[in-house]
Formats: sequence, C-alpha cells, structure tokens
Amino acid sequence: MDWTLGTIALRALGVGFLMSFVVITGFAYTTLLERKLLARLQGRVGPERAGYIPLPRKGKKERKLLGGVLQPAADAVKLFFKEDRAPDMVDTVIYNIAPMLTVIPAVLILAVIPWAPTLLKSSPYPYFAIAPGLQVGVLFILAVASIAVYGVALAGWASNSKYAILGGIRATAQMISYELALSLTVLPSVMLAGSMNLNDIVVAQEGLWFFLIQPVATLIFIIGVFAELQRAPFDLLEAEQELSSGYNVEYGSMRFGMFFMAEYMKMISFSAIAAVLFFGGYRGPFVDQVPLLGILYLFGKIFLGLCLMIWVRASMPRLRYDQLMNFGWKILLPLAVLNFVVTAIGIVLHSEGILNLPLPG
Amino acid sequence: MIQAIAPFLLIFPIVGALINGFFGRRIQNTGGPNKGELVSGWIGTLMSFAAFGVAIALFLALRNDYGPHIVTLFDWFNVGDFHVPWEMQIDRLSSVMLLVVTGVGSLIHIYAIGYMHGDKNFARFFTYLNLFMFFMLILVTGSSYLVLFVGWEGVGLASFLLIGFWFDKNRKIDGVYEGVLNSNASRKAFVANRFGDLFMILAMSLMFWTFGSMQFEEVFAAATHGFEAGDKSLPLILTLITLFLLLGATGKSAQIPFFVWLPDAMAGPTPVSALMHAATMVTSGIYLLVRSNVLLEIVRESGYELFGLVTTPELVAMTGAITALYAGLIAMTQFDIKKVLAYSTVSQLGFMIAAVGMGAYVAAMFHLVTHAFFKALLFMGAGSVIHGMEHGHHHLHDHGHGHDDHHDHGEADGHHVVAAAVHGHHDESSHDSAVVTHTAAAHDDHADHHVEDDFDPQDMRYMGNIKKYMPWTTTVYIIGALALSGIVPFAGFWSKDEILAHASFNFNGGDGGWIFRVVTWLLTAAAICTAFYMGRQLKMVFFGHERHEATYHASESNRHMVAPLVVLAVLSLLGGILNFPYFSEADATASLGHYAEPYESCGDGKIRECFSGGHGDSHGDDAHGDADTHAADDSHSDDAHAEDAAHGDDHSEAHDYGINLALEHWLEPALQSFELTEEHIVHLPHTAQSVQWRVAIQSTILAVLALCASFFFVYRGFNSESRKADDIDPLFTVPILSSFLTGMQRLPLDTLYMGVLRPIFNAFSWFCGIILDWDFYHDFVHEQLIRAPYLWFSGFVSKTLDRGLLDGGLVLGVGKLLRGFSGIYKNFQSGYVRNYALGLFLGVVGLVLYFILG
Amino acid sequence: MDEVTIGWYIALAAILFSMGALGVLVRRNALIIFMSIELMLNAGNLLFVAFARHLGDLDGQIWVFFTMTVAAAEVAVGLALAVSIFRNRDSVNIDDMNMMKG
Amino acid sequence: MGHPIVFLILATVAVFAAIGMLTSRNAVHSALYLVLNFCTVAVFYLVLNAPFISMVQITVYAGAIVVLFLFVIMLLGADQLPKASSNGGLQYILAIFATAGLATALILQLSGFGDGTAKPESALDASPEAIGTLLFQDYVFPFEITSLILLVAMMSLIVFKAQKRKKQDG
Repeated sequence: MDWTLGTIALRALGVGFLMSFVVITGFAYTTLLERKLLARLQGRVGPERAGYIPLPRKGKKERKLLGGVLQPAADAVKLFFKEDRAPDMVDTVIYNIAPMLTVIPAVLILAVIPWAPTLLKSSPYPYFAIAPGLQVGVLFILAVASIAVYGVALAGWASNSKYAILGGIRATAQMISYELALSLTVLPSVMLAGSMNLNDIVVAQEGLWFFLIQPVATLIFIIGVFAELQRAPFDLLEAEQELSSGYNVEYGSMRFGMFFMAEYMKMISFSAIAAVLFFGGYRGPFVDQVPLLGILYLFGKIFLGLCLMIWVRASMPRLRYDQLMNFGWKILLPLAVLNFVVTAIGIVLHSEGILNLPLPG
Repeated sequence: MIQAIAPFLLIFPIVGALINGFFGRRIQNTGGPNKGELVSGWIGTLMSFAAFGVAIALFLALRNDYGPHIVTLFDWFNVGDFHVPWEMQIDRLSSVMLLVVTGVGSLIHIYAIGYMHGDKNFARFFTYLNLFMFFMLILVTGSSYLVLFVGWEGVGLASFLLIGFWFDKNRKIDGVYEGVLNSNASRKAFVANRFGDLFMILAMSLMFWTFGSMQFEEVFAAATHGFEAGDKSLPLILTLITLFLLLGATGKSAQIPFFVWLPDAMAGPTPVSALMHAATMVTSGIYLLVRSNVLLEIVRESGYELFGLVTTPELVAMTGAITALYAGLIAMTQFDIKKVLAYSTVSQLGFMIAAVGMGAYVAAMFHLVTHAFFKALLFMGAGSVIHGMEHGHHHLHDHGHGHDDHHDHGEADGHHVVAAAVHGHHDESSHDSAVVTHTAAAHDDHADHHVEDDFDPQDMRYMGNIKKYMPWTTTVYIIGALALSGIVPFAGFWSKDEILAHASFNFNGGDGGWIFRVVTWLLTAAAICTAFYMGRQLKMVFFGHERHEATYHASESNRHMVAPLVVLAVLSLLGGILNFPYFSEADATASLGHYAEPYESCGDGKIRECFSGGHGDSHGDDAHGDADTHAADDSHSDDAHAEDAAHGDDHSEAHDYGINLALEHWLEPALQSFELTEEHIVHLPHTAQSVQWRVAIQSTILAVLALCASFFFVYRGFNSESRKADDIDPLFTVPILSSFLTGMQRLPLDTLYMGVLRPIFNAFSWFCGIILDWDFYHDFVHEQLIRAPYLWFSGFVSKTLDRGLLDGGLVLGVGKLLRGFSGIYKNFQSGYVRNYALGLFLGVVGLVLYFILG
Repeated sequence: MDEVTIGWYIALAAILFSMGALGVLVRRNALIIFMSIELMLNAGNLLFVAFARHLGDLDGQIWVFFTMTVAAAEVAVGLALAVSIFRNRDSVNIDDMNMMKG
Repeated sequence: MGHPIVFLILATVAVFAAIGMLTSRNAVHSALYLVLNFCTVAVFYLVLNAPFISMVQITVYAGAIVVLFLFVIMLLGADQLPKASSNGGLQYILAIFATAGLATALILQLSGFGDGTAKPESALDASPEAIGTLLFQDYVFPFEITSLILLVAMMSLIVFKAQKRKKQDG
C-alpha cells in the first residue's frame, strides 16, 4: 500500500467510520449496561422484556436469557418517532445546533485514541488510531473537552426557559472549574512519558501502569471526568428536583436523545482516555505478538471504567452547588497542583540520579 | 567565619525593615487597633538583637585576628575599567562601632516598644528604626568612602524620617500645627546634613582624583607611600581632603558650623533622640575621622599649615573644643529637658572631635562608647520622665481639675514672671525664628497667661520632685548624670579624663603648640559646664517640690522602658573598665614594652603586615594594593610570626594585660597610622595611659564644685516652700531671679551675688542666648542671610511674577481667548468611548498610510 | 495562484484585523467590543504563525503564546469590569458609560 | 503553506465568521461566530505546521475565553441591547471608511512581501519539545513576565470581588 496523502485520508475515513460505528453502537448498549447494572445494584431486575430468549424450564416460569437485549433499539425507535416540536420564542438555529454540538466533541475525542499497536505491517504509523499522525494528542483531548461545554450551555440558553438557562450556567461554571484540575492531572503522564503523543504514553507504561506511580492524579482525573461528564455526583445541571432536569427540559424526541447519546459516548471516550493515560491503554499480555488483542484489552478497560461510573452513580448522592465549587477550587485544584509539582521534582531528582524511582525512561 | 556571617549584619535589619514595612500595619492591627504592636515591635527588636549577636560573633572572631577582613558582597559598579565592589571591612575599629550601634540600638528598640505604645504608626516607627540600623551598619562596615557615603546618606534619610515621625500631630502651638513644626525640624536636619555631605563629596572626589580609589586600604596605602616617597603636592591635597572630611563630620556630628539641626531634632520621638542624636548617628563623624587617622597623621607629620596658620589636625581640635564649650554654655540656659541633653551631646561630640584632633583616637573612641551608654541612658530617662508627665497630664484632664486653679494663682500672684512658663513653648515651636534659648528676662514683655493649654511635658519648670513618683528613672538618671559630669567611679570620668589628660600632655610636655594650650583650657571649661548643667537639670527635674499638678500624677514607666535603662545604667557605671588606665607610669611603659614586642619582631615597622601575616587566609595578598612591596620585607619574621600564631601564642599575648587599656590594645592594630615609616611609628601618644593624677584630681574637683554650685543656685529657685500654700504660681520660679530673691532674704552673701554675679550672669546668658545663638552667629546666617532673601525672592516670584504677570496677564488672557475656541472643540468631547476610539483609529490609519504611501 | 504565499496570509490577517477594528468602532455592546479586540489579536497571531512558517523560525509561535496569555488576562479583567458596570448601571452599552463627558 | 483551495475555503469561512460576528444583533450569536472564526484560525495553524499552537488556540480561546463571554452574557442577560439613540451616522461612515482604507492599504502594500520564498516545511520543528525548549531557554524571562501578568490579573479580580463583597456587607 502506498501512503500518499489521499490514501491516508481514505484510511482515516475508513478507520474513523469503523470505530465511530463501534462506539455509537456501543453507546446504545452502554445505556442498557447502565440500566441493568443500576438495577442490580439497587436490587431490581432492570429491563428484561425486550428481546429476550425464552428458556423454558420444567415446572417453573421460563427463564429469560439476554433479557433486554433489544431495549436500546426500542428506546431509539420511541425517541425517533416522538413528535419533534420546539417551544415558542426559542432561538431556532442554536436550539437545533446545540444537541449536535454536544455529540460532536464526544466523537472527536475518539480520533486520537490508540486502539492497538500497528495492525498493518506497511503502515507508517506505529499504532492503530483514526488520526495517528497527531503528535499533540493530549492537547487535542483537552481542546475538545474544553469545547464540549458549548452544547449544554447553548441548549440551556436557546431554550428560553429559566430552568434551562440555570442549567446551562451551572454547566459552564462547573466545566470551567473542573477542567483545570483535569488538565493538571493529565500532565504528570505527559511528563513521565516525555511525549504528548498518546501512543508514546501507552508505550511508556510497558513496565508499570501510571496509576501506580500517580495514584493521586488518577483519582483526581477520575473525579474530574465525572464532573466533565456531568454525571452523578456532579449532575447538578440536570438536577430534577431543582431544575426539573435542567438544560434539556425544553427538548423532545431525538434532540433530547442526542444529549444522552453524547453523555454515553463521552463516558466511553473518557474511559478510553483514562485507560490510555493511567491504565496502560491497549497494553496487556501478548499484545506485541498479536496486535489485535490490544483492541480487546482497551475495550475491556473501557468496560471496567463504565462499570465504575455506573457504580458511583448508584452509590453517591448529588453534591450541593457550593460544595461542588468548593471541592473543585479548594481541594481538587490545589491537590492537582501539588501533585504536579511533586511529580516534576521527582522526575528531576530521578534524572539527576539522586533518587531511584521506578520511572520509565 | 567572618566572611560567612558578616553579611548577616546587613541582612537582619533590612529584613526587619521590610517585614515591618510591608506587613507591619497588618501585624500591628491584628485583632484590633494596636493589638499586635508587641509582635511588630519585637520583630524589629529581635532583628536588631540578631545583628548584635553577629557583632558579638565578629568581635570574638577578631580577638586573635588583627587585620581588616574584606567581605565582598557584590559588584556595585562596573563601568569600563572602573570597578566598585560592595565590600564590608571588618576590623577592630568597625567591630567597636558595631557593638555600640547594635548593642545600644537593641536596647533602644526595647525601650521604643514601651515608649511608642499605642501610637497608630507603631510599625512604621520600627521600620524606620531597622532601616536606620541597616544604613548605620553600612556606614560602619563599608570598606570604602563610597560605601560609607551610602550609609552616611542613609542614616541622614532615616534621621529625616524619624525626626518628622509625628508630622501629623495636630496640636496647635502658637497657631501652627505641631506636626508642621516637626516636619520643619526634620527638613532642617536634612538640609543641614546635606551641607556637610557636600564636603564629603568634595573630599571623596579629591581622593579619587588623587589616588584613583576610594577604598580605605588603597587610599591609605597610596597616601603613606606618597608621603614616604616625599611627594611635594601631597600635603596640600591631604590637607584639603582632611579639611573636607572635617567639614563633612561637622555636619553629621553636629559641630560648629552645622550643629543647628541637632537641638531641633528633638522633635522626634525620644528613642530617636537617644539612638541617633546621642548614641550612634552623630558619632559617625567621629568614626569617619578616626577611620581617616592615617591621612590626619600624615598631615600632622608634614606640618602643612592652612593659610600658614593651623594644620588640619589642629583645626579639628579647635573645632571640637570650641563646640564643646559653646554648646556647654548654651545647655546651661535651656529649660527643655531634651534640649539640655541635645546641647550636651553637641558638647560631648566636641570633646571627641577635639580628641581626634589631638591624635588621641583611642580616647575619642573610648569617649564615644561611654557617651553612647550614658547619653542614651539620659535621653531615655528623659523620655521616661516626659512620658510620666504626659501621663500625669492626661490623668489631670480626665479628672477635669487643676487648670483653673493654676490660672487663678497666676493672676492672684501678680508675678509677671509667670510668662516664663509660657515661653517654654516658644522654645519648642520657634525653630523658625530659631530663638532656641530664651531667658525669662527676654520675654517679660510677652506675658500672657494661657497656662492651661500650654502645658509642656518637656519643660523642666513644670517638673520637680519626680524622684517621689518615678524612683527607677530617678536612680538611673542620676547615674547617667554623674557619668556625664565626670564624677569618679563612673564611665564618663575615665573617658573624659583621658581626653583631658591628652590635652594636658600636649600642653605641658608634648609637642603641641599654642593651639593645644587653648584647647586644653576650652575643654576644661566645657567639663565644668557639663557638670553644672547636669546638676541644674537633676535639681529641676527630680528634686525640690512639685510645681505642676501633672507631676502628682506622674507614674513610673512600663517594663519595656525601664529594663533598658537599668542595663544602660550598669554600663554607665562600669564602662570605665573598658580602658582602665594604669596607675603608674612604669606599669604603662612595661605594658607597652611588652606589647611592642610583636612590632619589633617585624623588623622594620611594617606592623600591619606583621599582624596580617598571622592570618593569611582571609587577608590575601590581593587585598593590599602594594602587596608586592610588602612581600619583599623580611620574610623570616613573617614566618616566625605565623608559627607563633599557629601555636596560639598570639592569643595569650594579646590578653596578658588584664583590663588595663583594653580598648587601646584592642584598637591599636586597626589604627593604621602605625603603618607610617619607622621613625614615625608611634603617633598615638602613649604617655597618658597611666593616670595623670594632676589632671584627674583637678577635673574631679572642678566637676564636683560645679555640681554643688548648680545645686546651690538652682535650689533657691526651685525649692519654693510656698508651693505648699498654693498661693504662688509654681512656674514663677525662674532660676536666676528666684535664687537671687531667696538668697537676698537669707544670706548676706547673696547681696554680692545679686550685685555682681547676677548681672554678669544675666548679661552672659543673654549674650549666649540672644547674641550668640540668634543674632550673632549661626542662626543669624541661616535666618537672615539665607532664609530672608529666599523668602523675598520666592515672594517676588510667586506674587509679582507668577500671580501678577503670568496669571493675570498671560494665563487669564489666553484663557479668555481660548474659551471662545473651546466652545467649538467641546463638541468633540462627546463622552462616547467609540468616538474617542475612532479618533485614535483615524490617527493610526493616518500614520499607517503615511508610512506606507509616503 | 498555484501556491499560497505569505502575502495571502497578510491579506487575510489585514481583513480580519480591520473587521475587528470596525467592530470596536461601531458596536455599542461592550462585550462585543471585547470580542472584536480578540479578533484583532487573532489576526495578529495568525500573522505570527504564518511568518514563523515562512521564515522557518519558531519564535513567532512563541509570541503567539504570550499574546494568548495577555488576551486571557485582559478578558478576565475586562469581563469582571463589565459585570460590575452592569451591576451599577444595568447596562453594557458603552454609550451609557459617558461619565467622562466634558 | 497549504493548498490554495484549502486556504480559500478556510479564509472564506473565517471572513464570513468575522462578518457574522460584526453584524449579529445577538451577542450570543456573535460569540458563536467568534468561536467559528477561532476554530478556522486553529485549522490555519494546523496547516501552517503549528499543531501545538492550534490546540492551545482552541483550548484557550474557544474553550476558555469565549466560554467566559457566553457565561457573562447569559449571566447578565445582555444578549440584546435595547434600542438606543445612536449618536449619528458620521461615526459609522468614518469608521467604515477608515477600516476599509486600512485594510486596502495593508493588503496592497504588504501582500507582496517575500514572494514565494517560504522555507520548506521541514525547516520548522514545531514539536512540543522544540517549543518548550525555546520557551524555557530563550524566552524564559518573557514567560515569567506573562505569569506575572496572569497573577496580577488574578489578584485584581480577587480584589474586585472582595470590594464588592465588602460593599454588600456594609
């Protein structure tokens, strides 16, 4: 295969389509996962009627295998066929754009995630991703994460509703606040790997996953991700009791669905990022021999990440708004700065040979 | 070690100043107004004490170590080939100064904590104190005249800041706010000091022009070298340099042409008076001259006479002696408790300058040290008294009585002399008219009776019998006064006597000419004055009867104020042992002979080199400009001495002499006049190292007599028994008149006094107060020759030129003209930001187009 | 027209800059004026980067950093001012801010 | 320096976004147009071999600055100004002429600068390492100064806030 500009673009399109398809399909089943797992954690059964395989049992009720496997499809159908109408006096253009603006960043992040070591021998890139040439992958993630706020904020504003705009303002403040801590905790991984390329970071974790070296950063990153995704316990902008579900209160039909689509896709992509930055990415046994295993490993880690998120949602109460802000600015941010400084000092001491730390390189 | 710790001398005070400067206000007011003042004060004090600790460490380090240590802090200027490093020179001379500055300074810090209690600018005060400390330490440790000059200017600044510290006092005196008077006083000090500094700069320029350096070491080496080589122009140049240095010193040390600022400087808080205007800053002139002893000695040796009349050392001695007597006479006529001390300081500084002029550098330093002790003690004691009086006065006000009584008494009694009480304030306030000394007689015509508002806690006439209310202060004050008067066991006796002994030696057996004869008599007279005015002050303040209601309510000052006083009292008592003389000539000679051994072992009189050889590490060859010539000296003796030092013999030698002449032995290596050629080695007159019995006895007797006389005369005036009957205004008792009157009634002897002595005394004091001080000499020059023409000129400029011609003719006319145009222009000022932005932008576009197209 | 030269970027930057300037001059909403200023800064930045590329020299990109920092600081302070002015005068119209009118 | 077609497309978008920002009645729309402009410029940066700056551009401008704008607009409800008496068309006319004049002059005079002498793309190593090295070696002083600027801005905001709070309390 000849790697000209055209073929690279073609390949990016192909890989992008493939991975997006996987993730978009995956998002649907993430909703199912959430509903089932949440139900289990709360001692319920969860959706089980749609698309089960009945296993008759002697003398008892039949057993439902794969109960609810078609539930996402049912949801989708329901959302698509609901009447799509907007309230009066909304800012039509923005009202329509806002849901898309929430989905786009969620998909964009996928571009830089390394799924596996290079799959094709002839590929000029050392790993398999949609856009493997971008050397500033970490920055890309931060950039995309930082524009993710537009969707929510604009949705809130354009709906011309008090609840919605309060939700939008809350979202803006919250995301700006937690983005700082999030960015600061990404940096230790960059420093340890000595590169902003995500694949380099994965490779640097060959011996030791970074969450072992950077437990604090990992913790803060995960908390930051919760805030960034506006999931429990940071889901103030859609707090039903206060804002009657906040920024999306005026939306219906699939526009409403797109907000959830974005949320679940961001859950996936941020799980992937967390895996890449702290949990060795696609690394696992035999991955060098069989590169395809990398994709499996990464999906496995993403799955665990999703489970963690759902588990937290099941167990944590929502924060109050002032608690949220205090926590972000007065605890997380100083802690992240401190961790950053300590890491930098540690790296310098290590490279000067004063301390012998188990660091890569 | 010296290299390592010396910088901390400067670091501690400046850190203290910065902390208090930036955060002081906050610290001070933590938890309420002035709640945190103790913290702020102790920060400053501890920094000062830390510097004191460093000074002690340096002192200990110098015990076995003679030569100067040069500590380079950083490069100051680097202009082409011209390098001025910022260096500290630590040697035995500067170590003595360091101990005095930091030690006395620290005590005064503590005192200030108590004295400034409740002041709303408490932290600022400590900032300034530490700043002063910083600059004073720069001055003392600088290794060149240039660095010294930085400190010199810096202490001037600190002094300015502190004299005017209460620039915002809004009590009115004669219609003028006291704060204005304070700031006027501070400006006066600043300007007077600048005159001295002008001569400092001249001296430095001349020095740089001649020797190409301002480093002490290099200048002295070059001067000595030139002198040995027989340079013909050198004596003239050095004479000029030393003359300028003298004039510089007169500015800072308040000697005769420029001393006018010091009495006015009493406007500052009392700790300032004690710290700067008695103990440390004013001594910097002495230090400068002692430091420059090599130059002075060369001039003396060369015998070059200015205008064919006097050599500069003789001029120095004359200046000091005349100032000593002159200021002593003025001090006798003062009624302000602090001004007596201020003039006394001037007088004592005159003693030191005179000692420097006679070549008695050690005696000068000795007197400097002891004077620092007891004058700080006296000032702070006076501050304590003032504090007590103010306290009493407030107390009085709170209880709302007393003043009316006073008024009535004044009226009923019908004594016009009551006015004396009032005119204490003219003393205070009239720095403008500069009538610093008044006698009661001069002011009878101004009699008015605002006794109530004119209470002045500093006026000695309001005091009396303080001993009953402030026992501690009284005790220490008496010790200080006796020390200052030169009564036998106290510190002042030993140091003053040493100066007098030197004078007498020069007079009787030495090679001094007629000038030293005059100097001797002047100093003796000044010593009598000293005893007299101190006795008078003691009497007026502490004994006799209470003369004002406030006195009854005076109370002892707080611990922070009393503790340093006690320490200083002990020092004043025992300070004499610093340089205890031998009692017989033989002992002294033996000691000298013994001590001279290391000199002789050096062979050809290069004594400094010889000392330096013992500690070659910190005093490298490069420190000496002429190291190569010295290195060629007898290397054998150098080695031998180095070995001695290695075995610690040096140490034991240096301490064989006990306490006798400790300071002299301590300082000798640092006084670089030893570095002259062999035949000129011993310029420090060693003859006075044993007690000059004749001088000692004579001066003691005179001092005691003067004390008794003062007690006798003043007693009459300020011991009015009738005070108890409440029928006479206590302030009526003007000393001369009342002593005369009471004397008349009781003793026939007083007839004589009345007829002969009193007119003479009155005339004389009038002469001192009015003619000398006002019309005739310094203030005449300042007020009439400088101030009046200046006022006239500024009046001309402001009234005639500015208001008349410029304002009236030009400005208003133009204004009227422009008003027409402005009506049009007004439309541009729409107040809309966009319009202005547009104007700006159009300008930018125009410029761009001009550059692109044009 | 077959190759993009630095001149193209200069032209683009000039246009963007002029639009920013125009925005500053004609808009009355203080916030939009701020945005216009940002636009002008961006035009400058673009030119910096273009020249960095043109000259093969990284320094131009460094200066973009500094511009961004200053822009961020300016926006933070400026918006705070706008908010407080709004609180006092209930408007962000700069024509209402004419206290300096002579 | 990029393909002409790419350039033209991006430039069109950028100018369109700038015009949109200028002419929008609604401040929120203006802000969104500004974001669009910033993103286009970021793509220009990518084309110009400055990926790092490009990402920083998006993070700082789109992610922080304009979000702040939006936040303030929403908070104040200042998206649309009430109709106010404009102070004259002269301002508009002069401004338009001046800016047009400036743009024309700049384009005409400067766009001929350094024709076709661009260095090859490989001449510019714009990796994060290179930028970091340059920033912390040659430009460390300006860098520290910018940190100071940010600090001052931060402090001014805090002071601002504190005063306001005091006023409210008092």
